[in-house]
Amino acid sequence: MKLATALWVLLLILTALTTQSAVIAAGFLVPFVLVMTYIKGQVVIDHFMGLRHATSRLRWIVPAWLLVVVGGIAYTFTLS
Amino acid sequence: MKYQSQAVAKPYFIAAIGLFLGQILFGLIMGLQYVVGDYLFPAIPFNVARMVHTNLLIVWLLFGFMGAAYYLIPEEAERELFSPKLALAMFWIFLVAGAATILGYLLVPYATLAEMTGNNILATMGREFLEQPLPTKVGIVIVALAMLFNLSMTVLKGRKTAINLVLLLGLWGLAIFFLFSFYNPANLVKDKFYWWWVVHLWVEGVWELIMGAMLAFVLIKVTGVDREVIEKWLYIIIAMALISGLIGTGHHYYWIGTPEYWQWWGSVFSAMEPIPFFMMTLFAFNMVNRRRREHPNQAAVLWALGTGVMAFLGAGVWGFLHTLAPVNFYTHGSQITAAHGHMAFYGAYALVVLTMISYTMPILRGREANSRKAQVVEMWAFWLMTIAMVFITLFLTAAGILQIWLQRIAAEPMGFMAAQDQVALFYWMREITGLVFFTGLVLYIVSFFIKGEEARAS
Amino acid sequence: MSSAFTKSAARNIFYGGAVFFFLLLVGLSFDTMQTLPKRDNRENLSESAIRGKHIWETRNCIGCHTLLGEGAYFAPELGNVYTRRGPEFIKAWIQSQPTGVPGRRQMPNFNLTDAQLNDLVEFFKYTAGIDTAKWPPNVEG
Amino acid sequence: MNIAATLPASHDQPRTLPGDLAIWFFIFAELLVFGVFFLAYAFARARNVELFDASQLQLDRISGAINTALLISSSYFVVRAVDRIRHGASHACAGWLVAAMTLGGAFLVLKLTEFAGKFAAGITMSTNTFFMFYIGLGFFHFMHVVLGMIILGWVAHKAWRGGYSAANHAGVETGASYWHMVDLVWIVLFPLIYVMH
Repeated sequence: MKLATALWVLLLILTALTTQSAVIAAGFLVPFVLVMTYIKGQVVIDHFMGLRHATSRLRWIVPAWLLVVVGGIAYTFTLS
Repeated sequence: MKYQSQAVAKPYFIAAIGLFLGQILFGLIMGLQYVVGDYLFPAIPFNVARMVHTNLLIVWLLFGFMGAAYYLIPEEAERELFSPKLALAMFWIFLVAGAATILGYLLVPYATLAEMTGNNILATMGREFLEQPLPTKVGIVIVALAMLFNLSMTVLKGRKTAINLVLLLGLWGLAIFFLFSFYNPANLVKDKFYWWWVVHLWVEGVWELIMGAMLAFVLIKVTGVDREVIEKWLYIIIAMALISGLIGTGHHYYWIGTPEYWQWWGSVFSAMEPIPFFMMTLFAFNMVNRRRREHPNQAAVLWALGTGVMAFLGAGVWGFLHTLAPVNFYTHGSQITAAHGHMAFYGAYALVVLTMISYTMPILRGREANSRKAQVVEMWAFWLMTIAMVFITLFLTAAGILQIWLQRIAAEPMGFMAAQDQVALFYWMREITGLVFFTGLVLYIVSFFIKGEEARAS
Repeated sequence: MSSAFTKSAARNIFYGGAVFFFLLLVGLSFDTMQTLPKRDNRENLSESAIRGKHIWETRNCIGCHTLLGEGAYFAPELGNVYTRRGPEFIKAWIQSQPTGVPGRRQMPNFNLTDAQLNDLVEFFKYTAGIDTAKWPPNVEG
Repeated sequence: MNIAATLPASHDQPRTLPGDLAIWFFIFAELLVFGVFFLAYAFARARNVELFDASQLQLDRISGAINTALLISSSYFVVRAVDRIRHGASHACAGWLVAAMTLGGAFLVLKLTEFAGKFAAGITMSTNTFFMFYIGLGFFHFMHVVLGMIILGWVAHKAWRGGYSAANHAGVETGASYWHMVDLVWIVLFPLIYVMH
């Protein structure tokens, strides 16, 4: 549970960073926030949902979902 | 047949097949009117033929559902039907009401029929698929409620399985959502909005529960796979059907005056609607592959697998083709819709009723399965009808694409009738394929009269 | 170790999911009803147009035509027919049916009175004023 | 706390997906819907950047951030609850679940305040495409929080009455998995709609 607690604190810090990042330089904002989001999502998937230790053949779906969504969002921000 | 009262299913199934034949005959008339415009005019104008065609479809499917329920529920509940007499009485009421309605369409001008049947008291007629006169609509409600009372009492006093609960829930939903057919506001947008609460919430909602339950029942019987396995997959599949299908109603709310956010909601959710159908296909094949016995009725197995595949193609794939709002902007109200409608109704609902009939009819007639000879003919009927339906769908799709191009996309858009003339070739091909379908149906009926030694489990 | 997959969990998901998404549908429908006054042209739904809708229904026009894309696909779209043809053409057309041209699609003559024709045209006028998110793609429907 | 308790139980025995497989079908379907909506938002935004950026300025980012913290914390509490039941501590499990639900309730209150402000300003789903997503997706997620709380409440009730044990607690994991999904979706939704521009 120490790990979970540490990760919880980490998630809160990353959230604060995400929120504050809105005031930092515009060009840097999107990649920074997306990386934060990806890390947060992966932490929740691996350690909170517990998929890191799952043995099912279906366990790749959730991380793949996160990758596709974050990747897709990143792509659309290169369009404009 | 385990319980005597299951026998009430038989007249329902016979009526269903008879009305099915009528539906196809009127379909052929309409198909010909598409290319020979004045065929049978003014005796049977197109709108009358279409009304008969679609209403017969609905009524025979309802007969099929009811018959299936009267067979399935006692067997699952492990007790006799609450009241076989009530079920039989409802059969005759429904048959007479249905026949009178069809005769009314054919013999009396629709406006006169409306006046005669009290449409001025409560105007409900003249809307697609809900053309029935007020007394018929009330009759449908009464028949449905009597049936639900009968079946619910049976289940309440008997064993409650996933299959009979899901079937019962589907039938209750069918009756409840039909009540929206009595609501016909003058405001056209509201009229259309709630009209879909009957039509969509039937075919992409509660009917899928009925279909799932019937398919699961037949699969348990013909494969011998553990009920526990089949029932939990049934729950997951129908859960997916409702998750995608309920908000999927939005794919009808793109262009009828409803807010534009439906374009997003409808597109996202209806894009998921193929998933439950795909799962159903996998489910059917999986269960057959895991079968613990070779059931002597191989025709029923074929119909069941056919239901899975054709429902996925017709409802899933052909639905998805034009469900996204940017695509639907061009395809809405074209022959593409007709293509999808044909294969979806055949694949999902006609086939599941025929599956049920194929499995139960031999038992109702006192044997586990028909003779090999009869089954071979029945399978031929399956293939003829199914392949014909695939081609009808393909030709209508081709007609639709060409129609859309000429009428809606081309730099110099053509008028409706001019575009129709350009696609006439596809309509001819559709009509010829329709004759093949009809041949298949005749063969199907013939198969009931072929005797021979009863097939045994191998 | 095989994955836990129980019928009771599957059942709960079915019932829960069905109720959840039905409530969502009700919620969206509620919002739709709030928004409709801005889109459904109800201010032009005159007594005459209401009578026209009744005529539209009791002649089973939907059995051949589409209205806002819904109906049969045997005859032209009529949701925008008021824009496409105008009132006089519509009336003259209805009165001149059937054309009787051999082999062509035929429309019955419904023997409508002048007042009924006016009501029907009023209904088409009201329909053409509904905000359909720019559908159909062009005036041909 | 003994040594076994400090290690995740999963190290002892290989496990399949936590909880009942049935909930995972539901989770996958929900993720698919949310995923498609997120991408739809992103592509719609790319085609209308000015409108989205201007509309986004009307959102209360701090409220969104607090809500993120609330959901993350409640997710963490649920992890604690699962850990407790693995040791057979039913009442502690129920306690952590109630704590998680309390934070979920706070999320709902804050979200409602946010929506009330928007509605008072006359903003609806039909205002523009940005607000269609903000209100529609927000409300959709809101309903998921409500459903998640119902599930957690049910699990907590059963746990309190001793319905689960160290050996048999799949029900807790099932509820927990759903709640983490609700959290995961919000973790993407918050930066996407409130922050990135």
